[in-house]
Amino acid sequence: MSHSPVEVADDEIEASSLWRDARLRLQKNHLAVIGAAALTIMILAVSLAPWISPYEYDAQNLDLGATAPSAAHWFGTDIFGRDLLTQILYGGRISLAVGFIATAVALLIGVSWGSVAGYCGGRIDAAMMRFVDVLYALPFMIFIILLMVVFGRNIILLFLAIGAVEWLTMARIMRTQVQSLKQKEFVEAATSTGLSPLVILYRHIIPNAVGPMIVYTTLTIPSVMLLEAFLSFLGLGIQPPATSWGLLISYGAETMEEYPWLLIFPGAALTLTLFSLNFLGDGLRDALDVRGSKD
Amino acid sequence: MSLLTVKDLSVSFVTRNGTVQAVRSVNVDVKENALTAIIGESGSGKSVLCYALLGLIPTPPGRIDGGEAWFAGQDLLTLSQRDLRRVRGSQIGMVFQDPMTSLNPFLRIGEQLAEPLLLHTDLSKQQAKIRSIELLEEVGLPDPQQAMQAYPFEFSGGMRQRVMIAMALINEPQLLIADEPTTALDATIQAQILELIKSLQVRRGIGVLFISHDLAVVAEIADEILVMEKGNAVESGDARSVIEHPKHDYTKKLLASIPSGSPRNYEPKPQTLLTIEGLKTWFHTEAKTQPVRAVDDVSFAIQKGEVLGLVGESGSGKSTLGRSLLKLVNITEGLIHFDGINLSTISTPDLKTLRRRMQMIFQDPYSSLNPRMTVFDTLAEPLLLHNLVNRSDLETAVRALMDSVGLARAFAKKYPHEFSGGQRQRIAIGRAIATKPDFIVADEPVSALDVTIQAQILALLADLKEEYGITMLFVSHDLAVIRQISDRVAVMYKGRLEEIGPTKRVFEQPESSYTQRLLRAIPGQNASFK
Amino acid sequence: MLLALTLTSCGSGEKNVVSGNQTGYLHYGNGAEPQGIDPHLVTGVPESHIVRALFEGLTVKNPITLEPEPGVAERWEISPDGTVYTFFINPRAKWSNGEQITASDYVWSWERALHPETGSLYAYMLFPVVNAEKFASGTIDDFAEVGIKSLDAGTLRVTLNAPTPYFLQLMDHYSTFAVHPETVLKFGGMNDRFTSWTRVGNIVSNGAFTLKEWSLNRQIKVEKNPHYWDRSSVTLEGVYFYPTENVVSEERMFRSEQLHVTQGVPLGKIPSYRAVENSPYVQAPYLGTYYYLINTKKPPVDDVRVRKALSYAIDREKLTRTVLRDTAIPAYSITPPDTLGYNPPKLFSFDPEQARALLAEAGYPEGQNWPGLEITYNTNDDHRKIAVAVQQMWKDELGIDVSITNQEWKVYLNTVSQGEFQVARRGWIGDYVDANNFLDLFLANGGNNNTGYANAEFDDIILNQAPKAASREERYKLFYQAETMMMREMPIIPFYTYTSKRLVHPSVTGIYPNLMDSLNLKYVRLDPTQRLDLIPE
Amino acid sequence: MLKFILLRVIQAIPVVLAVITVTFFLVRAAPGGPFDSEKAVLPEVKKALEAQYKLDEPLTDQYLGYLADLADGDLGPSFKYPGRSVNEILASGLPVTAELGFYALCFALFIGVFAGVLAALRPNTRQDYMPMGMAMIGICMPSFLLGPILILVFGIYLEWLPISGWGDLPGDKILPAITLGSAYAAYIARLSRAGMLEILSQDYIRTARAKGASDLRVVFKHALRGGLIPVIAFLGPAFAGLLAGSFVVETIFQIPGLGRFYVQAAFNRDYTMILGTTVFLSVLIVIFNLVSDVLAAWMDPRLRTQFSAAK
Repeated sequence: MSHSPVEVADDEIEASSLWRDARLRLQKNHLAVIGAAALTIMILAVSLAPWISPYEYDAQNLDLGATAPSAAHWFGTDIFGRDLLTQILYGGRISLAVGFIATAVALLIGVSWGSVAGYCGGRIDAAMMRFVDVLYALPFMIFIILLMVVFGRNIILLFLAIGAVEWLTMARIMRTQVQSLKQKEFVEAATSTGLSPLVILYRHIIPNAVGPMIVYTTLTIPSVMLLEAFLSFLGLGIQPPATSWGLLISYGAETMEEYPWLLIFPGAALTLTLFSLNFLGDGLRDALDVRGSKD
Repeated sequence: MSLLTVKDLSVSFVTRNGTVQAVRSVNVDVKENALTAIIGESGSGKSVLCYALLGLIPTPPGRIDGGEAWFAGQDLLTLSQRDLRRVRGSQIGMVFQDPMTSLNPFLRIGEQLAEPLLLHTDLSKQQAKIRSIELLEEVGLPDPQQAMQAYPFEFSGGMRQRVMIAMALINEPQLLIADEPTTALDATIQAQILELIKSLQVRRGIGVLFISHDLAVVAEIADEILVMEKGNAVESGDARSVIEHPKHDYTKKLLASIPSGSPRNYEPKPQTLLTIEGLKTWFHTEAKTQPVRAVDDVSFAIQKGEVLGLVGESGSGKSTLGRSLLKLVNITEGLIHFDGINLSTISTPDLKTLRRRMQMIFQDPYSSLNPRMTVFDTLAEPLLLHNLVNRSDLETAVRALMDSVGLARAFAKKYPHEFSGGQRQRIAIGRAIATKPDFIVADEPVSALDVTIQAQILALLADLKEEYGITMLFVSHDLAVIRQISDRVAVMYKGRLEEIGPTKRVFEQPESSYTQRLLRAIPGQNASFK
Repeated sequence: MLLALTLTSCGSGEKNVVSGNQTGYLHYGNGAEPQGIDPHLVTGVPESHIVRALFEGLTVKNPITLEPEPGVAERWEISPDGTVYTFFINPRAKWSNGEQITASDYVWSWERALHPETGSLYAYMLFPVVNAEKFASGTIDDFAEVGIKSLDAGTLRVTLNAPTPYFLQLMDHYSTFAVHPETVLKFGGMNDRFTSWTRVGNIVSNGAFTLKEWSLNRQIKVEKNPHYWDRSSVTLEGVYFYPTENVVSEERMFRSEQLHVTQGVPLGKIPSYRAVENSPYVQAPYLGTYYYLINTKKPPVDDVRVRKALSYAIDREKLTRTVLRDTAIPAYSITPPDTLGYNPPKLFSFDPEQARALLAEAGYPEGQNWPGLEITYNTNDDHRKIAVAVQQMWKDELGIDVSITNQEWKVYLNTVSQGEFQVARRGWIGDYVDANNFLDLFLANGGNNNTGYANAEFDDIILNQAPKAASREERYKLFYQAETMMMREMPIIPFYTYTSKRLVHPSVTGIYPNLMDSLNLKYVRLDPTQRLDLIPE
Repeated sequence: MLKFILLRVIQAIPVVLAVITVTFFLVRAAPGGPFDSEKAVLPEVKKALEAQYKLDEPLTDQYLGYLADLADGDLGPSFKYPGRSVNEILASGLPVTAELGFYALCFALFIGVFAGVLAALRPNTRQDYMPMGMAMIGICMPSFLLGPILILVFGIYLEWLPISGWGDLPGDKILPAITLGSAYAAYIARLSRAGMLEILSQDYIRTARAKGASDLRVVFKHALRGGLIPVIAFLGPAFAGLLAGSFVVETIFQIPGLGRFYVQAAFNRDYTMILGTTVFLSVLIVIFNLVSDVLAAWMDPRLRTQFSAAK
């Protein structure tokens, strides 16, 4: 039965999906494409490190010491005579892994926490956000040291520790998002359909808060990479000779007058990642922003 | 004498989805001492046209492709930004649609009002203040002295629109451009503002370019009418002749869409579906000690199978009442019985079951649909939730639903943003009827829609109601719509029930003085529609 | 070219060094904010610099030879059996309030230093004194039983348990300094830690300088003490001490002439400073050894062959030349060379062949079946560099994989004292110049042993035979014998002997490089005509 | 208004109490005690020391004792610095750090708002990309890197500014303030850009233009006040973050601030000092969040009158 004339023959229009549209829009955004390409190249390079560099990342040549970039060592060598390019490639594995995984952990906790607090409101919200306040004020270093002692040193712990810090801000942002989305009529519509709050949260609210979270996430990843350097320096993170961009930068900063290349190249790697992520993040946000596509 | 002559104006927007031609070679002539109205639905390019004249379109994405606009001996389109600024606010004043957002919330009224004076004349602050107060008096604002010190939020929409008009006229412009100045206002206020604009135009002998989507509104005040559709000017001429003898099909369609028809005769329905007794819904805000009494001691009953029209102005509590019935807001006091079930004491699982039988349609189809769910998912959700169909039959069920609300099946995998407002409201209606409910609260379901679409949706609702035997509470501020669809009408004012009765009776012999006032404010009553 | 760029410094502006040279004030990079300046409570190097500027001991070390010279005591007598010391206090030695220093001040001060409630970490410095240890551990309560007596106002007699050749040196250690009893008591009890007697305006001291200003974490200012007995030798008007924790920041302060003297030098900067003509870089041997502790209870290092293999496989020459940039002297035993004439045994050298053989003998030929090993060090960039280099050397020479772990300081201390390590970095700086101070680390129940090394014969030599040795030669022979015995078991892997490294402005003279890095500011002089010129040769 | 502030203060009390409790037990659970040192400490000495600081009492007694002292405003004696109270150390370090934080925030505000407004005026043009690119670098440039670079350029090569100290030489506060503030400048730039873009798309901006106001007037008179509300709301957490994060800058520039004491206290297990600083910082965080909320509300006349009506 049909009340109004159906203007289009059934099933002839190709289903247009949100994600496909988003991808198309993303492809039109040159900066985002460049960012994605740079990230891909970087991830490929660090994954294929052993095939790219003829050197072992920890092979020392103490008598060679720190040398400026040359044909043999494109990025130069550090004070142990180790090839810097190789170190950056291997360090990138850790930095990128920490950056992405720890941020994902933070995202998971922060989004769940913030959305529950924002959705429930009232006393539950107050209690949950006070908990966040307490964590904000705790002495971070003591907390890290304790974690390290209780759980021993491993990379998983590193992710947890960083995630445990970064999720706080994520939770706050998410909460604000949810509070405003909660007012939207489609959420009310979902309630009147009889959906349970949990389903409303994950089906109706969280997907709509993706945009701002993406932008904050792209900013979080580089700062997580630097936080890793700090933790490694304290003894929680990775242990030498394994390295990361953050550690290379902090070592390079100490000798930036004598051996500037030890700072410039790792710094460039991190900066490149930051910009790529940011372009990609902005592009993604715009691509996923369905409001922007009409009106 | 022509005050403003626009020739062959074309404007387009370059967006990431391609170039959109918003205005295509339009000619407009605004005469001195006359009110020229531009009529069109959303997307007709009527607002773009006006903004383009004053250089208020952001470029990019906007682009003026060609044309001329002669005003006071100069072509506005070729003026520099600097010269154009001298015209804006002094020779041409503007009033915008939404007085709630068009005044700067951070500045006092006086500051904003005097700004055009300070920008364009040599008046001192003191002189500007005196002039501002005069203007506020002229537009009928009570206590202008105090108003100068107030912030916009302290005023109602109608008052703000008066301030906007005062601001637009403060430099005594020859031309006033009013962009849908009454659309966001309540009916009674709308009538006052229309009257004000018309009287000011006549008194000052200025030209007014009045933009509206509502033929009924302009019918009484316009001297000239231009009808626009999709960027084209389809018909123009003397107001009377356009309304009485429309030539273009589109104009005819617009006229036909104005809700009309006499109220149907009331046939009492014997069975009561829902009763409320002494319902109070109060909101406590953090800052205020006194709660907001949105719904205050309301009692009535809804009979099975009828459409009860709930009418009232903004802030009357009509939407809150609708939401209270569905338990979307917590009620403060009172009893609600739905089909014998006491909703005040119902348990959560029972409520979930009951929700299948009570649904809601919302005002704004842009915000009532989850932008990240396809039509299919949106419609499937209630079906699955209440186990109305098996997974295997889901597709068939959703298609049937789409058929019944007039949506092409091919749209199933599309997202809301790909649809027009009317189509979206069809989706929302589909969602509401998916569970075959006994009772639907329709909260202003057509007020965000263009008139032609409005008529379609009203027809659809009426059909569905007949077909499924749905009982409906139809909430609206629009008396014409209410009159067309309702069996009975309830009138709310400031949280209280003013009057309830069969539609015909209420419209023809209103008992409460408020209802009488409301009825008088229906626009276009004196205009002669065919 | 790079060097020229990095080191060029020109122009004037407001520079501490320039103004200090005019007014006679030394600007001294002191490494850290001192915990305090109460001689009986503090422990660190930065504290010692300030305490030693404000106070003076019975004896003073000669800044060049380190032999004891008269301080508060103008002379002393030692009984023939070496157990009774009689100090005669200089009648000109005054407290900074003008009062005469008396022998009873010393008796009171030592009671304070030894009292368990004071909690002096260096109380053991006085343990050679009869009954001092018993009093400190609370076994006896009556201080009269302790071997220190005031014979009269100017004479102090100290009785020792046994001959202690280095006892006079201890009199120059701040834990044995006298404090002014009336002042201490005026602001609190004898053993109170929470008192304000050391504050500006309250403190009464007896050194070359007096405390004038103490801004936490900013600076400490001392000025010439008008009551100091040897005031005519003091040429400085005063000294500013800066808490320069960060050695990189400190170097930059020196370069912009905000400091006369630094506490350290970043390793990376040393080559460029060395290249400068009239170099401000001063390096001197230092009485300290850098080594790795081995936990001899944990496999695989419970096997002496493995320990030896690890030790033999390290090319100390290369390590000090490259990573440490020639700022250290390779070490093959615990005691630093030429410790007042004592030279430790050298039982081995870099010998990868033998190292591999030993490892094979222990069951890990070419590193096969190697169960793994962990090096633990406390978080510090220089420790990291050494560990990284050592890790690679062991990998290259022995084919074994070791992991390295850095720990935050207190965690590291905990790990080591609990014996939860295999190999841990450790350094030992002598408190006084004597081999005993290094060898008694390895007593079976020594608090600082941590290696599990226990040898009754070794203990007997250190505790019983050596103190009673008739002559210095015989004593050193016994030490040599014990040290050889210990190093054959290799409970530690020695790396190098420390050097003290600092930057000293050319206008400063009188900071003598010595084994103890002992600073006596009364000898320091400023010559305003000398300029810092950092253009390399 | 008062009622609102009072409510917030009351809400903060359990937060601060929880911070104290967790910190108290956290620091005591951390390995290593305040009197551990590389040289073995005689057991008698250690015992005497622990007795002096009441560390030999049961943990709960210590905790209750601490709370009791805290109620009197006494944060206890420092473990690391014998003879100094935590109150005294805080009193010496806090003004310096607060001043540093204040200058850093001023710098951040000035640069950040300027860059953000500039970018928002011409979105997606070079005028947008340049300041925003700088802002991104600013966000990820760690202060341990920026500080030395500034020192080398402005202190050592150009010799324009002193490189260390605090209030000893003219201009010695400039470089530390910039180093500390730059990351926040970057955040503020992003915030004010977003805020301004939001406001500039509002209807009342169109009204202002229709009145004939110039672009500059539109920005400064009409848009800035609303556009900066998110920035104001960010100031509270930012200032708290500045206080807590000033350690690196204080070390690089030899500044006698609280950050250095705090980190040293953590390394030294100076229990009372860690606790004291944490308590203090958490109170400050609460206060600054409150102040910036009140300020942000004050900028919105709607909220302002609501508050005054509720007085």
